[in-house]
Amino acid sequence: MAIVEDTPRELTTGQPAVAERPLGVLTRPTSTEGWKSWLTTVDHKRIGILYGAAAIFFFVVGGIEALLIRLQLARPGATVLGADLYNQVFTMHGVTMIFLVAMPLGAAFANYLIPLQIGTRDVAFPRLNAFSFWCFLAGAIFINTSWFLGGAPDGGWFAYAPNTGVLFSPSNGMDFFAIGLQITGIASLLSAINLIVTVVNLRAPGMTWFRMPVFTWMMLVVQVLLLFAIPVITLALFLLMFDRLWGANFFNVEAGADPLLWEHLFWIFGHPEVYILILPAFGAVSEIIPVFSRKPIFGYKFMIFSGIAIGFMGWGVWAHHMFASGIGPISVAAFSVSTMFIAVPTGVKILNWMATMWGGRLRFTTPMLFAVGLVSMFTIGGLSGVTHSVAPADTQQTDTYYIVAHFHYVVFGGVILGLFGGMYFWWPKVFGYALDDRAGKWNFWLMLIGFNVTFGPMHLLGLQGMSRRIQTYSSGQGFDLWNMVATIGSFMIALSVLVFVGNILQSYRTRNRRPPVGPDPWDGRSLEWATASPTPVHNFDYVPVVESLDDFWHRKWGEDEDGNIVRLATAEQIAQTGERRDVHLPSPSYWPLVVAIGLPIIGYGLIFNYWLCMVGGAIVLGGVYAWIMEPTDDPDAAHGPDGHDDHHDGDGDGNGATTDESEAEELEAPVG
Amino acid sequence: MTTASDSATVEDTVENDEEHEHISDWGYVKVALLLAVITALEVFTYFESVVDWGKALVPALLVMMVIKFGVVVAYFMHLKFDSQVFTRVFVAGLLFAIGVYLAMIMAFGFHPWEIFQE
Amino acid sequence: MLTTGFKLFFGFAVVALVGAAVYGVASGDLSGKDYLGFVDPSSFVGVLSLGWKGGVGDHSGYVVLVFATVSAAYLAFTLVGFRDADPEAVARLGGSGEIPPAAGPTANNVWPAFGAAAAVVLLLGLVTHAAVFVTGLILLAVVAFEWMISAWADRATGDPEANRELRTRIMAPFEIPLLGAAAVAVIVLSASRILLAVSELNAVWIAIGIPIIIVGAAVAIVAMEKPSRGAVVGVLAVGVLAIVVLGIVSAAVGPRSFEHEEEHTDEEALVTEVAR
Amino acid sequence: MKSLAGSRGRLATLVATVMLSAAACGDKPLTTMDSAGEKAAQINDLALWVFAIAGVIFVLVQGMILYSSKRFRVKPPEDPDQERPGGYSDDEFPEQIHGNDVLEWGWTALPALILAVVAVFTVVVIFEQDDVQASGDPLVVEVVGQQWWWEFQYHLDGNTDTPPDIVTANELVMPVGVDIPLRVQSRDVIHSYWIPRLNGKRDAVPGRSHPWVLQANEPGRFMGQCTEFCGLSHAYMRMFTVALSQADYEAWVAEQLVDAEQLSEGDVGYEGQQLFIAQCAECHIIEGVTDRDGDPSNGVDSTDLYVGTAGVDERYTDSLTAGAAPNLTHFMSRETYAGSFFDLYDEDGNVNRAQLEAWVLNAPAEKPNRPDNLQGMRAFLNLTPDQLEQIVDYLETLQ
Amino acid sequence: MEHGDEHHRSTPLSHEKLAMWAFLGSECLLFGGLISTYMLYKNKLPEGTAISPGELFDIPFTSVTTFVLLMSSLTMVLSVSSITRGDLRRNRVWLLTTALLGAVFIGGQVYEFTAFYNEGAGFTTNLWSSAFFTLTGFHGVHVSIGIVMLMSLFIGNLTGRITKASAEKVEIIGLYWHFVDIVWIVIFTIVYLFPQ
Ligand code: HEA
Ligand code: HEA
Ligand code: HEC
Ligand code: CUA
Ligand SMILES: [Cu+2]
Repeated sequence: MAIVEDTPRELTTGQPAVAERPLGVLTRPTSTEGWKSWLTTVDHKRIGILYGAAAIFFFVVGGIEALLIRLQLARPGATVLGADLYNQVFTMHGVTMIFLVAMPLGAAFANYLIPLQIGTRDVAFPRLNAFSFWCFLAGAIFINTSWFLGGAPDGGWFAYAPNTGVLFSPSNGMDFFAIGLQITGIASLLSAINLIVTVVNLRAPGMTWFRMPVFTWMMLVVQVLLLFAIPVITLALFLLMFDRLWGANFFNVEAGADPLLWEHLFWIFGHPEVYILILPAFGAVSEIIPVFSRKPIFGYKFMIFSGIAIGFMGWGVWAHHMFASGIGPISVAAFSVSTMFIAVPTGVKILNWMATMWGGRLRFTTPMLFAVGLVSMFTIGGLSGVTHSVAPADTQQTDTYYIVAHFHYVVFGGVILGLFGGMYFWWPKVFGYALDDRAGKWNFWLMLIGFNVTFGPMHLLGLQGMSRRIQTYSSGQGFDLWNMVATIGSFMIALSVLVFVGNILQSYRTRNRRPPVGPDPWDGRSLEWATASPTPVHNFDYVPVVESLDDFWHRKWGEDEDGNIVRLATAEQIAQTGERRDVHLPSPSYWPLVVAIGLPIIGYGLIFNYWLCMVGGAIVLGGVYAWIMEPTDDPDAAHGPDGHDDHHDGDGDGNGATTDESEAEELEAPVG
Repeated sequence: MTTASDSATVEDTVENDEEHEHISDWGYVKVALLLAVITALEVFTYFESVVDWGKALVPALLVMMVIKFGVVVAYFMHLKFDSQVFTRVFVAGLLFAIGVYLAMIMAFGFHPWEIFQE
Repeated sequence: MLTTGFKLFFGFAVVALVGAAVYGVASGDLSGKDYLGFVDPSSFVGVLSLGWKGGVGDHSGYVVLVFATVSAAYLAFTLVGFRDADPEAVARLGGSGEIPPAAGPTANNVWPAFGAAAAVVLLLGLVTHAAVFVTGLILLAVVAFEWMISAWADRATGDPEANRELRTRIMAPFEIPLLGAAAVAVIVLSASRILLAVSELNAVWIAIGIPIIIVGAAVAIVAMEKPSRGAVVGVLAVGVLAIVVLGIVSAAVGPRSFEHEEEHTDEEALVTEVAR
Repeated sequence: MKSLAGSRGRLATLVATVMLSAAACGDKPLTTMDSAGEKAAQINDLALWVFAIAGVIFVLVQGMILYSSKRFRVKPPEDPDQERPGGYSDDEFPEQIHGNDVLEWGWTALPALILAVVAVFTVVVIFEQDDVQASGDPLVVEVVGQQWWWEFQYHLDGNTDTPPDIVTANELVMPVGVDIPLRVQSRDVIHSYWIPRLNGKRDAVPGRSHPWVLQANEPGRFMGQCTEFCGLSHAYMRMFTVALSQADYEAWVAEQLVDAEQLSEGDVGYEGQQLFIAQCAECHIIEGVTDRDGDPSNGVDSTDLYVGTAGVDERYTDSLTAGAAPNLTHFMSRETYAGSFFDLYDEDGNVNRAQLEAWVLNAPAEKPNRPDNLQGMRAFLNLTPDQLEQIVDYLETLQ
Repeated sequence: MEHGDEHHRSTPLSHEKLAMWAFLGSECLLFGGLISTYMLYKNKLPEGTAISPGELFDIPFTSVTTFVLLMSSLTMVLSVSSITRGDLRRNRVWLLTTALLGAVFIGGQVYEFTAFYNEGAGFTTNLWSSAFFTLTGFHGVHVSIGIVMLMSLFIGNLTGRITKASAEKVEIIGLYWHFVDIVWIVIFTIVYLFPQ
């Protein structure tokens, strides 16, 4: 929403404009091709792809960090990484994987698919969406530059105070952590608001709440979780930052502070966060399994409500990370019990997926393999989670490799497997060619086996008493064998990831030689399959009208008198062709990128020199106002050579408001 | 700037978003006067000589706070007359905040009933 | 694309940079270090890293040359970025094939006046307080920037209307928030100075008084059917002037005394450094 | 639980045996599966049930997944017409089931029920575990975590307001059989005190004092590891708990209560003691010999240090950073040192002099630390080999 | 429908307003955390601290600024109602008045901060002071941002960019402004009026 609207003006002097684009770089960008267009794009699909690419990049970064950890731990007393470096590496591994891999990967799917699944052209605030991405990337790069600027964060991903105060962590690493995560937090928060508005306001005609695909539902829950969880971590990080930079006392024990405050604040965020990570994968799997079982999802409403229940209950269990921290038996008992019962809605999901498969016609394509892999592997992680929730048992387990095993089974066996499945599943829709199935199967089996070889033994290690976050152990402790096994497993995972990367390259290279995928390669059910592949820029030629859950599928298939399923139409017949060319789309914009660049500059300023803050602040402020005042469209494009006038007031409906001239003041508040 | 197009397909149970001049300027002034009075009452609790609230002090302050909060939200922020959806997102945040942080400070040994003990 | 103007300024930049480097190395340091010697790579590090690591010889000369580089490069890229003084490009884009005539400035230029004011502040700062001096510097920079943009915009196209439009497009994003913030900052600073100078009780009265005046004036203006523009502006001006003058006077008088004075520690700068 | 025990008891034992056998093979000093104390046993009894339940669900779920994957799997059609969406043919449809409310409520209720049972037992054990009263012996031990070693302050009469009677490091010695109440604390960051075979862990949080308890059924040495990430040398922060028979324990106490002697010229270790007073006493205390300010003559009881103190270098009182160092009065009575990372004796019971000399000469090279930030012991590279010998000779006298 | 079906809306709600409400819901968790941190720490002053909040607070003064902020909510609402009527002139006046009242509030806060500092309670002095300055500082920054937005609207009004059509923009910024006000309602009660 432009506070001040600057509508393109006709020149009043009557003489023809001498220059069409007198502003040079300052006019609203128009190009939709070439690498530069990616910088200014506001298309939710491209932004989704950018998120995905960034996430995969950081997955390799975080994975290499993991491999370093595993190398160091392969043998007792190894010296691959010194203590200091080891601490930085595992901290950055955790931070990278959680904040720079799992979250943006979820965001990639959310961005790409939500508008498609609810049948609209874009998100509610396209420029804000672009900003979210650039802001995320800026924060991610910012955190990672700490490697070169005096050392990465070294306090563990949950950064318990006071170990993260300047006294005990004197390098700048934790400053990068605190500020960097605030920047990525802004991204998540704005993106959450954006997507919530999108789902509430922009569903296609007939797309009622209970006709929405499960995936969209889960994503909606995730956005609500983000909306409420991000401010909590932001607050905690602010307190830490004030302590570190300006000598506040929030975690200064000498002044009487209680370090448990940090633990509470972090985990109030932290636990909803783990559901923020897993629900996108749950959503993806809920789309994949019905398609490859050729059955509708079993218990649609239960799936939805259990997702909501998980999101809701996730707020009342955070102190299960603090069972040993001395919060008192009453709190421990309360949180122990509340934690256990989260298994109930999660179990509903697992069992419903199994019921969906039951009696189906299961086709084990690569996406299906990954999806079933999730159901199976996540259950293991979930069950070990339940054993943690038994607080007395957790006093033995906490901070051992048993916990490491638990959360890798849920984050890797859940999030990574689920979203890899998602990538194989939606790849044809996104890029117009499918990933090779044979290579995909190699990828899957290598990953599944490698993953179990890596993290399975960690259960044993943990029960045998191996603490986590230790840089080394001695040979007398009985940890030698399983650590070596785990290290071997981690390299199998690396190999599987290499197969995945190879598959992408190879499939891209041979994309023209293989049969075209068509709009609907898998006999899909939801609206994204009802348009061409790759999705045209405008998504839909005309806005689809929805009459039921799985509407697209029901247009392809009907029942004859005997109740047999018969084909009504082929996907090619009913899917939109994406050939329409006169759809008005929001124009690209420079400003999201500009504003996002300003933020890390402020961050560096806080750490190194306050004058830089002025520079960064000026960029942000100028960028925000330029953004607000940016004309709805490039004024000159209206007179462009192709003669087509998409000047949006031209069609006389007087509704000058397209969605993109939108977002504004939300921007300023989080900055403050 | 709302698009009122296609209202036929609007299936949500939201109230219609037509111009709602429920309150006149004078009405707003009256609301503000109410708020002013409550604020004055609040401030008077500070001067113990005026009224001694005893154990009821903190609860009384809280009640007045909640009333003021509610009045501003309902009237100045129009929530009373606006769509339910707005109420839901806002109140959800509010309730989450109250619930979570209350639980947190209780874990630190704060008991809500202690507010009655001056 | 690469206009003559760009080439010219870019050339300047390169020459100045090389000059700076050579000068920085050559002017050496007198302590006998081998700055000219090609054997010691460290003698270049200072120069090439703009003094970040290691030093340079004669500072003033080096700095002047580096600044020349920066300014020239800045101008060069501005010329490209804004397609300035590039009649050919303009003509090509215009499609008319004609090189447009030069046009004169379209609006009164107020910046020299502001510049002078800024200079005065700067001078005042020299004799009064460092903060005033810095304010003057910032003002001067702002004026220079505004002036530059206006001057450029005045000649950007042949159409004065479009030129005005251009100026707005570029400057409004900075002017609007800064103007708003500046207006508020003046009041905040003055008001807090006044409150600090008076006694605790009087502070309360003043805090009651100012808003009453504000609201009173607002109600009066709103109530008037057709207030004269002059009157409104006059009232505002008088109000602002009054509060600013009072603020300055109060700041000069200094805050009232506080009892716990002795408990100061030096680190506690954050809160008041701004205010003082 | 009895009725449950019938059907599931066997499974529980099965799971337990598998895990125990995994635990038993080889030497696993930290294992959680082989309890040697009441508290740990209590935890294990509960945990094994939970493992068993989880095991059953695991088998059921995985079994179902494998079974339906086998049974309902279809192969893509053989014919070359592979372009059918998803590989399905047009007439290949399973029954289209949308759900079943009875089933849904069933599998909502069943896990809830199972968990309700687990919850009841859990809560009971939580409160049992929280019972940290002493049984018999009035002894209370304050366990103080510090980067990166542990200090134990014994209050033989149970009164923690007075200075401790015995101060020792890294090895907590206690009588077998009785519950020893601990007060877990920290001087700097959060650590966690954990002797897996005796009890679960409890965080040592600066500014807080957490009651906890240890009890061992049999005499023995039980290993532990700091389990809350506490910075650079977290991995090197280990500890032992030594359970002694009542008689042995009493002998130990008597021995620990004796101060070290001031040596005079000619005594073995005299030079070493002088060097120690000059170089090491700034941090280390040897009761009867040194004080934290390094002046042996002022006669201040060194335990003053722990109740806010006379003559301590300001750097150590001003910051929470580690600064206090292990009390060395009876150094040789311990078997390990420096966060229990190094063994003081070799298998034959001889002092590991080389290692000890290396430690005194250059501690940061032996164990990661940051002495410049008051985190850990600094190096003494200025010591000549002779001096080093002398110091270690002296240390050996500290029986 | 030829060029029509641009963006189908499933509800009649405006994007921006919904976004603002969602944002405000999120802000509840930010301020909730700040307030609970304050409550947790305010009674944790070390023994014998000379400066206690009870002594420092100048309730009469803060009551006045509280009142000012409250009244700014009234003027805000008046500016919204005038622009929905298309009355740009009154809108202008009320916008400026609101911004000025906000500025007076901030002026009062700067005064208060300076006074506390002069009495020996700086940002780093103790737990209470850190928590106090952070909580009220966060609020102050929110108000300041609000003022800048109001001034932008005001300038927009003067330069003709804000018209009756932009009523919703004013309303949305008004929402933000009122929210900042209700946060202060809570802070005033809990921080200032609760028995110390
Ligand atoms: C994707 C992320 C994710 C997910 C989904 C979960 C899910 C769960 N987690 Fe986990 N957890 C983490 C990520 C996740 N966790 C991380 C990252 C940590 C470590 C943080 C750190 O310390 O660094 C952690 C740590 C952690 C702890 C703290 C351990 C400690 O440090 O001491 C606990 C304690 O209770 C816990 C419990 C649970 C539970 C009960 C669930 C439940 O939601 C699981 C529910 C699922 C099932 C139970 C399986 C399916 C159910 C059925 C088939 C029905 C029948 C089942 C029963 C009747 C039991 N987790
Ligand atoms: C989404 C979350 C996620 C994911 C996917 C992973 C993936 C992996 N993690 Fe971990 N992990 C965490 C989240 C995650 N992790 C968290 C939160 C912590 C806690 C941190 C803390 O304590 O603060 C943690 C901690 C953690 C530890 C404990 C460290 C310690 O406590 O000391 C270990 C140890 O083995 C580990 C291992 C691994 C391994 C081997 C993988 C593998 O699955 C990684 C597989 C990926 C690859 C291998 C990348 C592929 C690389 C290529 C294709 C490039 C090949 C190139 C070369 C070989 C040069 N992780
Ligand atoms: C700066 C303070 C300091 C000084 C000076 C110092 N030490 Fe230490 N010392 C420590 C600290 C701290 C530890 C614990 C280190 C650890 O476990 O990581 C320690 C541990 C030890 C230990 C192992 C004790 C145990 O039971 O774990 C010995 C032995 C020792 N020091 C001997 C010496 C000798 C001999 C000197 C003098 C040459 C000396 N120290 C000087 C701080 C100091
Ligand atoms: Cu101490 Cu880890
Ligand atoms: Cu959790």
